[in-house]
Amino acid sequence: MTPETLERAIEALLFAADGPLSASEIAYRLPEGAEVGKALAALRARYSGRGVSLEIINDRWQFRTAPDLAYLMVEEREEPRRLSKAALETLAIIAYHQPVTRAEIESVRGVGLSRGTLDVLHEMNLIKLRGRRRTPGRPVTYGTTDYFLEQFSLPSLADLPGAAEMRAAGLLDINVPADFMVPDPSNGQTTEDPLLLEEMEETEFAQDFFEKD
Amino acid sequence: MTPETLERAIEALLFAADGPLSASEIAYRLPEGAEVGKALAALRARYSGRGVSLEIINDRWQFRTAPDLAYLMVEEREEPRRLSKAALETLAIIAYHQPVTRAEIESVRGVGLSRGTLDVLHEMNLIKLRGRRRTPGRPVTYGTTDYFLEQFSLPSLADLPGAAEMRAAGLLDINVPADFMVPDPSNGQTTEDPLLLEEMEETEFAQDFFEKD
Amino acid sequence: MSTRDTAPKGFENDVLQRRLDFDGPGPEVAEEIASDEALILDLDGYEGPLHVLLALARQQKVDLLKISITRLAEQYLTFIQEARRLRFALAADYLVMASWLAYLKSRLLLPKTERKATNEPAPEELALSLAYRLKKLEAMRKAVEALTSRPQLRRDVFARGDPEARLIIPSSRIEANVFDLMSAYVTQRRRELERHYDPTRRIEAYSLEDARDNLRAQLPKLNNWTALDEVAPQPRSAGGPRRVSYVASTLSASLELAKEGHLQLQQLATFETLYMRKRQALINKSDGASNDA
Repeated sequence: MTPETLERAIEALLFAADGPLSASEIAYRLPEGAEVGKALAALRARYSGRGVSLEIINDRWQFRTAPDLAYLMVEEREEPRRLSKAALETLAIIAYHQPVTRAEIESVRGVGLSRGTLDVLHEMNLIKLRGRRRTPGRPVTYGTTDYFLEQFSLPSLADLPGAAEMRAAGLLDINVPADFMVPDPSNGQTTEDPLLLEEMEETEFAQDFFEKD
Repeated sequence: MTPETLERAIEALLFAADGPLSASEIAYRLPEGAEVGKALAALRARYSGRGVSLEIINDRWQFRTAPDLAYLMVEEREEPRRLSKAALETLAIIAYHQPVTRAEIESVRGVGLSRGTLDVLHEMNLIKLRGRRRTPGRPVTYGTTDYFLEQFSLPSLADLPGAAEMRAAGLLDINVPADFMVPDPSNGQTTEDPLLLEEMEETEFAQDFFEKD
Repeated sequence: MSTRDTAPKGFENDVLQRRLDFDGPGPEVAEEIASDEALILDLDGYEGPLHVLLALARQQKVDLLKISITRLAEQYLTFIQEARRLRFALAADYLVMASWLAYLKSRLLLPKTERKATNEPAPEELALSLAYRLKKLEAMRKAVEALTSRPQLRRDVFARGDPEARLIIPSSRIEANVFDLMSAYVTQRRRELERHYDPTRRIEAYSLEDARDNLRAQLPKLNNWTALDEVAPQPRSAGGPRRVSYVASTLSASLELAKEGHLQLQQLATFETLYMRKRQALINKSDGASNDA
């Protein structure tokens, strides 16, 4: 397959698909040995600035309309169910701290979670049960779903806005970190690398028992 | 609206629409006076020869994948397969006790194995014949495949969770005797003979019938 | 949330606005009223004391970690007073926070030299921890803004409206994980263990007397810290007392013996293993182990 044919094929597959496709799912449909990664990158560049662009969502690829054209899409728009402030805050806490227990969520917000909040997030398929914490009482932990990443157009969990900075500033710990210091703004702590995705996953695994979903 | 913006807008509209759109339907969603016809023609030219082309069907416009790539769109769907309870339980015993004979599986399960169960696990490439036990009757033994490890994201058989992890997961309560042991399947047992190549192909089913006593 | 930043100055106004809102509750308001938090939410627009504190802290316009906690406490107490003056039923959370802040403030104002030595953490530590919580809550609010301003599917960006063929890759994936595998395994092994169980026989309990006698007999050998699990006898026959009974009775007996001064017990933390050994009164005490009875 020439690079041009490959690019065309991938373009067709992604255009026709009803959901994001991973590189391996694409490769599966194509002759063996096809350089899918390279072709995807080329395709992405080709669509940059067009009315439709190729995005990475949840480590998968998907054509989506350009965000600046949202105003045109009146007929396609589904009025998204509005989440209450409490629900949004809870969702953010879960997204940035996962896996996180209910008690930890409550401790961040300083108020009890009303019964409906987690239900609503569950119902909207934004959060899921992740596992159980290995601590007394073995509380269940929550995390976000794949759908959450799709809904908020996130390439992966590592791309949560501001997460790297928050982590560097110790703000993603549940309790005050032992070495927590009032940061000195003159020496920016931005020299720290964000956690790699696999690192995030490793720590989660150690912390959480087996994921069940 | 510049011609570029117009083209982008139409591209997005056609992409997101749930069916073909007529020129007037498109114009209706755009600022008045937009030269929709011209932009559609330009867009059509732009996509010519690509993996996706802009087609006119019954005076309506629609993006379709290029006809020569139709072969990529052939659809077969297969849900992630659910294992029956019996199959999962049998698989678990084979995983932990391998190499294990059919009679041994039945003795742990306390019920006879229906013929279908092992067939299903074979078919799904989760188990394989391992060898023959050096005991009277020389029964064949079963073990898990590499694919099994892949499915359960296990680096090796030694990574199957042992009794300590089961206890930590709350699966074992205090009434389970302290000497409850979970065999370590990564300890190669030498009490069996390898299967001959032709046996691996042939005996599978015959053996299944015989062993049931 | 920016509308509430001016509290408490605009508090009365806010309350008034809220009350007016009540007259014609939109569906959204009705939903809030239905929820458990309706009272708090509709009372003042804050969800809890921490949210109020955050709004107040922002007025100080410094890094939250450098905030003046005494000033913050002052403002919060004023806020609470004001709310009470307007006769709003305040949730207990708010009052608890108020009294805690009042206490913290008084300790912070006390010169270090005059503080009595207590087991409590230093007030500066508590203040830092409060500042950290505020900073964290603020970070999460920013995260909400950052998240909700991302292009959202079906609101700002749209995927293919008319997919041609459902491209779903044939999957040989199975719907089970290691946990399922473990549970399936244990279920069967347990069934196997219980297969010999005879429900017609009475389940015996391991008597306290027996446990005491047994422990006394073992006592001379218990020179080293030994786990309760090891001290409690194993069930001898299928029909006899169950393991759980052996453990429970041995635990009771060990408490009695400790009380009588024959045994020492220690447990490092809740749910940790319980260790016991013979009382070491005459042996040298510098062996490093704690001698808590």
